[in-house]
Amino acid sequence: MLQTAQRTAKLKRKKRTPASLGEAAADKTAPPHERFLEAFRWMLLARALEEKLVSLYRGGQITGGVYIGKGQEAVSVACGLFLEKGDIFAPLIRDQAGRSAFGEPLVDVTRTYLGSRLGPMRGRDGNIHRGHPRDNELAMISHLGAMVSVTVGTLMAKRFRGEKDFVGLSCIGEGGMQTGAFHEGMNIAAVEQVPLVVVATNNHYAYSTPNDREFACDDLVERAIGYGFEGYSLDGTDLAACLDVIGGAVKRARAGRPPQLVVASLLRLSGHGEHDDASYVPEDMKGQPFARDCLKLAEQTIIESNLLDPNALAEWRKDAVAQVDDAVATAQKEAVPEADKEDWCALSTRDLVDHVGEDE
Amino acid sequence: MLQTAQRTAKLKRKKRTPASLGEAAADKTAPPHERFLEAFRWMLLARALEEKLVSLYRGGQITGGVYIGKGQEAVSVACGLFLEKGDIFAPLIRDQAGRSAFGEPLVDVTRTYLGSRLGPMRGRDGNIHRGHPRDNELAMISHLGAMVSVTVGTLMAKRFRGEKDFVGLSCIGEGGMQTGAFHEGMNIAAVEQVPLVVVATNNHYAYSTPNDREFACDDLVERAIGYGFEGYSLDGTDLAACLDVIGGAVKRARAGRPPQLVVASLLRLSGHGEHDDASYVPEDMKGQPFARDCLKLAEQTIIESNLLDPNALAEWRKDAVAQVDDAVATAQKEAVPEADKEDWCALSTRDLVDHVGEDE
Amino acid sequence: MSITYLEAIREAQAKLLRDDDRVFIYGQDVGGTFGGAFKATKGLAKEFPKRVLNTPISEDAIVGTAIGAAMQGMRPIVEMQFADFSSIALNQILNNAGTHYWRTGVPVPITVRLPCGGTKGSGPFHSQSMESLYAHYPGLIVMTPATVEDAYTMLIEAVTIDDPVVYCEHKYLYYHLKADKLPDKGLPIGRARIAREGRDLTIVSYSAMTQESLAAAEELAREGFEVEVVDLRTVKPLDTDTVLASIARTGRLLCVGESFPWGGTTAEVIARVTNQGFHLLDAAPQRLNAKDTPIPYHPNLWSAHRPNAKNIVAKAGALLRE
Amino acid sequence: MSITYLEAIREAQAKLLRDDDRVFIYGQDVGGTFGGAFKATKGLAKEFPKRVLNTPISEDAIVGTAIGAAMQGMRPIVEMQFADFSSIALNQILNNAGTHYWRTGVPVPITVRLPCGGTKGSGPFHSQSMESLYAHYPGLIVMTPATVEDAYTMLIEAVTIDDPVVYCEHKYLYYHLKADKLPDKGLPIGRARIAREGRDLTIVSYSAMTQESLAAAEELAREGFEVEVVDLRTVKPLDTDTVLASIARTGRLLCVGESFPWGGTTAEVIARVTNQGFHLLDAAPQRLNAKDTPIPYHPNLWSAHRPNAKNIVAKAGALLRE
Ligand SMILES: Cc1ncc(C[n+]2csc(CCOP(=O)(O)OP(=O)(O)O)c2C)c(N)n1
Ligand SMILES: Cc1ncc(C[n+]2csc(CCOP(=O)(O)OP(=O)(O)O)c2C)c(N)n1
Ligand SMILES: [Mg+2]
Ligand SMILES: [Mg+2]
Repeated sequence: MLQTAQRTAKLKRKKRTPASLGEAAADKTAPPHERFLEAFRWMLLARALEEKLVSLYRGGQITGGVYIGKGQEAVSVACGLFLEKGDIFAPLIRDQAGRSAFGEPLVDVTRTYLGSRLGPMRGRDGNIHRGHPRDNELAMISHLGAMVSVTVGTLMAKRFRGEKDFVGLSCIGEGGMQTGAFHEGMNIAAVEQVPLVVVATNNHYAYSTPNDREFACDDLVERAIGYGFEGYSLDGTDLAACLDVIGGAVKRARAGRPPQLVVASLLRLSGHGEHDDASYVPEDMKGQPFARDCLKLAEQTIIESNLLDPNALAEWRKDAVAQVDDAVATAQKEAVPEADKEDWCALSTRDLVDHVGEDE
Repeated sequence: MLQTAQRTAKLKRKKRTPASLGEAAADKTAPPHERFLEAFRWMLLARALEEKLVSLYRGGQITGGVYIGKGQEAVSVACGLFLEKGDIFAPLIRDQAGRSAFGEPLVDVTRTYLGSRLGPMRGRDGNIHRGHPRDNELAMISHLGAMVSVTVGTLMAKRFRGEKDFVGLSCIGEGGMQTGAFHEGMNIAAVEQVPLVVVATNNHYAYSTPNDREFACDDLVERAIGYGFEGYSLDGTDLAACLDVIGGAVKRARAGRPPQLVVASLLRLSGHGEHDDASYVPEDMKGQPFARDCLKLAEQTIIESNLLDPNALAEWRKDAVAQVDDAVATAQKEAVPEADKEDWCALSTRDLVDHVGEDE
Repeated sequence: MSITYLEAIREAQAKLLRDDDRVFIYGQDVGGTFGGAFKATKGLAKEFPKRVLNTPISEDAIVGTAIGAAMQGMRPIVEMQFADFSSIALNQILNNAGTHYWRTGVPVPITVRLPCGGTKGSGPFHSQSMESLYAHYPGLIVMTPATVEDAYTMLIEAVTIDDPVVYCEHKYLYYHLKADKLPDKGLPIGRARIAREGRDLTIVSYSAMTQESLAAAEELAREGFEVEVVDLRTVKPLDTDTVLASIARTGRLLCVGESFPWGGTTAEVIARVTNQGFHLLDAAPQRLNAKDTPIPYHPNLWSAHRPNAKNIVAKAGALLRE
Repeated sequence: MSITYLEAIREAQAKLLRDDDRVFIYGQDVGGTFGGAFKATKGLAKEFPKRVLNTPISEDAIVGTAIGAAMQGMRPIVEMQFADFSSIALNQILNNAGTHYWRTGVPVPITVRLPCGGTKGSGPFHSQSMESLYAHYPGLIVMTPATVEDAYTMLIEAVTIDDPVVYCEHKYLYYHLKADKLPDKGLPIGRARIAREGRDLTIVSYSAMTQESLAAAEELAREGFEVEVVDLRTVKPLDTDTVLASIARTGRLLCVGESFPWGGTTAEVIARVTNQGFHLLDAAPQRLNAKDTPIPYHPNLWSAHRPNAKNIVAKAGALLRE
């Protein structure tokens, strides 16, 4: 009867490690520096992947927009890393690191961007809209804010079924926090007391619009209390802090505390999309502490604290690039969708499809 | 050029006093007890009017629903009382007292409820949806939350024109605060820093739904800070407190402080509408302090503090009933709308009306 | 025994809740001792306190939550307090529920109940018929039952179907329509019904307008005309075949709907009929819709705004005499 | 000099801002040095920093604010970043702006600009044509300019008109369409345009489909057919007279639109034509719309989803040979 949910998170464990070398799956109880390294490795992979996508885009090989998470990998990876099989993840457009850590196969990404017919969206939807709802990676619609209540619903279903110890994590930008849908979703989450973590990233811009035309409170985390969420602020450039705060929020939600809101601060280190040169970002902002690159900072920590020897680091980098190249090569070999092979049918119940009847 | 706004608040001063005896208009700098008495008199009038509407409804003389503000008159009157000519008022369904204090003629009410063709809505819309937008009394649509941003827009227009010292006041229930439209409206008000006061009345129910299925924070006033509003809590049964807190909020908004949120607590002392017996309200709640009747409390204060001699009070009551009866009698004599006298035209630009052409 | 259209809707939900623990009802005031603004869920929360749930006034989130639950295998029924408020949830319905199966291959079996249509004194925001907005967009099934029996069986089917269903129930029919008993099974979803046979003219309608059309047909019968009335039952999918077969018999078409005149169901029916059955028509096809203004509050205006038996008779009469 | 459809929209707004200080532009990313996702307001904030304003991502409040300002005498222009996001503002547009004049006698002169229609790779949520949703409801004027000249003059008129206007600008035409110069005056609003004369077949279309239809007519001319192309310009009001006059000349109708097939503009045109011009038609009227699925991302699928010159030629050719 509950078939839809039965096939959960199959893909996940398979790809649970950032290396392609078959290491053991991430250990949730790993000591902090191992967790830090694991997270860093996913970040490396996400960065390598997105750099590749950007170069493919520049080379005219990608149709539609390319939106990347440069500078947001630390927050994002922490979103994916603490989720277990059976948990729900609702990523948005800057969550490559989190998607990968959650278990999204790299080929899902390259297939979608390169228009392979074998991608999860089969050419019907593109790029950042991909998802694997059966594996609990929700497929966002563009309308910001809309996925929060959808995440709430998935958690209610699990509770209806008597599942235990699950959480859902829904991502949002500071821009998306100003939508009515976000508000309704937050409030209904608190009313239903579902185990939800909402991670909001204030990257100081919604497209070209700076914070002062987006909202007028001092700190968006102050919204938590008004919803009955527990709220936490976070320096989104600091990987250790991200793991700590987001990991803590996931743990608390899982343990039955009220829904959790984490608001991370950082700067988007790219244009809104790759078509955008972000010339509206003032130079002096780029010198602010929140403008630092989380990946570089994490690498610095690794080197300074000697968490990894330089050779291994170089090896990880190479491996990331190799994985990406692999995934790109795979997708590039695959067939693209063809109109005459489509069934052009928006319903799963075929005999209820409407026929206009004018030799469509 | 700014024709639409030119004819503002004409009706207002005319009806600025709750007595029909031609007293001087309310003095904004009146000492507290005079203000208290004036407010009380509007409350009496509102109560008398709504009691009459209820009896007309029971007698089958009103089409559509009757929604009253019983128990909410103290909050509501304070909403209308501090607004000046040129200010904007966006009342909702329980704001008879505020509407009257703002300057809504009684016949607007009786004409609308009794379906007179001369009413402000001319039979096209009914009952609580009435308004006089040209006189700055906005005409609510049913969709809760929608009027907040509309109020913001009216204030922006005034600022564009260079007007000074105006405010807008928009009412909402605790139920309406959970709409996306409310959230977007609050946030945009703060971003635009318009002189807006939002008065939210938590009457513990949205129709039949109690607070615990509406929201999950401890106190809705905690939402103020997250929007960049200044927030105040209020015992909505206490007229002096209402005048103080709402009067203060209007003053601060007018003086250029950030937008103001006031959250009043009280119990709805009627059904949601007159069709509803509110049997879902538990008996013990009716014994709580927030369940007291603000009108009775105010009367008690008047008597105990000897603000008015008993004869005058009786006179006021009689006058209120007389005014109401008058307004009812007027409306009852008037013609009702007739389909063949309508132009059935939703556009003001007549030559752009679409004609289906099938002898409509 | 006699059962109303409204009771049929309640019975269908009671049965669904009993037979299938994936079903839950979500909406404003549906729960507690109250049972909904129209009492369509009266008593259900008592029997199923965990599966008949009151919500905040948050139409977008109500439908969003239902969508999420449906993706995970539940069968939510959402009650909108009035169809008119579904404008707030429209984005979730059209862009999330309506696209999800096509985009991801995962169906979203939600049922959104819309109390539709005009009643006396309800005015612009409590009277709307919104089937045409929803039917225009891909990915949704739009049901518009016109009888007590259909109200019952179609709601059960709506929840059973794997795809999102917008179920338009007519408030005017709630109390005005009665049946002796509830059937186990109705016509298949997607099939129109010949509500009355005739050979002079086909009236195509749905929801409350089927009842007005039947009353008009009755009246016209007294003048000697045999009018066939087709009840579409679902406006999407739209059963063009049954409509065409009727017109093949009658040669004349009047299409009656309660929503606004521009576009919508009546236009769609006529476009299909004239495309596929042009040669079947002996006269120009006609429509009757509400007027192109908001729906008026005052009964005098309202009764002129919406089609009714009287002006259907006038329009049909003219067409019959052409 | 050569000016694009997009530049015409910018020029119209520049002129409006200069000529009338009641005008302001409100929307996401329209201000600053940025000038909009499509650059339709590029440079305007520099000249009018207080009247070209960025907003939060709050479509409902953006339109609500515009409505309030319009009631008070301003002439706001709202830019939706994509038409698709207007689903969030739909309630304010339909139920507040669309009803206000009728309810209160106070008009609400807002203009909502919707960047509409498909472009390669834009997918289900950045490609929609929403004119049919807005035209279905009373109280709104819905413009769908198909030429650079109309884009310019109609936007100026939209802001001048006292009633709410939904102005659908087509993203595909932004750069693809060029004119030599901008006219001072266009055809009156509400009047359709004969975009190309012919006597064998009438194609009725609007927005980008006018351009596809013209290309198809060109192609068919090579086969010896004279196809008349009618550009509706506004889908509401819909100029039935001009359409009928054309069909009186040609006897054949094909109606082409880019939105979804159920209901909408093409159905409405056919319903009117068959009602009022039944006797003028020598063959069954035909339509061509997008397919009844969400709009696909992949170019291979997208180009099959939407009508284009090629399948217009095929459809028209069949109709001409009938
Ligand atoms: C409801 C809605 N309106 C407009 C858009 C167009 N849009 C896409 S991304 C974006 C900016 C988002 O800003 P933010 O939420 O801060 O996320 P960021 O891009 O900064 O990660 C906008 C306006 C949208 N996706 N949804
Ligand atoms: C968006 C929307 N959804 C549903 C309704 C139906 N409705 C009318 S009043 C009401 C309850 C309002 O509660 P609250 O805001 O607390 O105001 P109160 O009636 O208690 O004064 C509801 C649900 C509505 N008007 N608007
Ligand atoms: Mg941002
Ligand atoms: Mg309330």
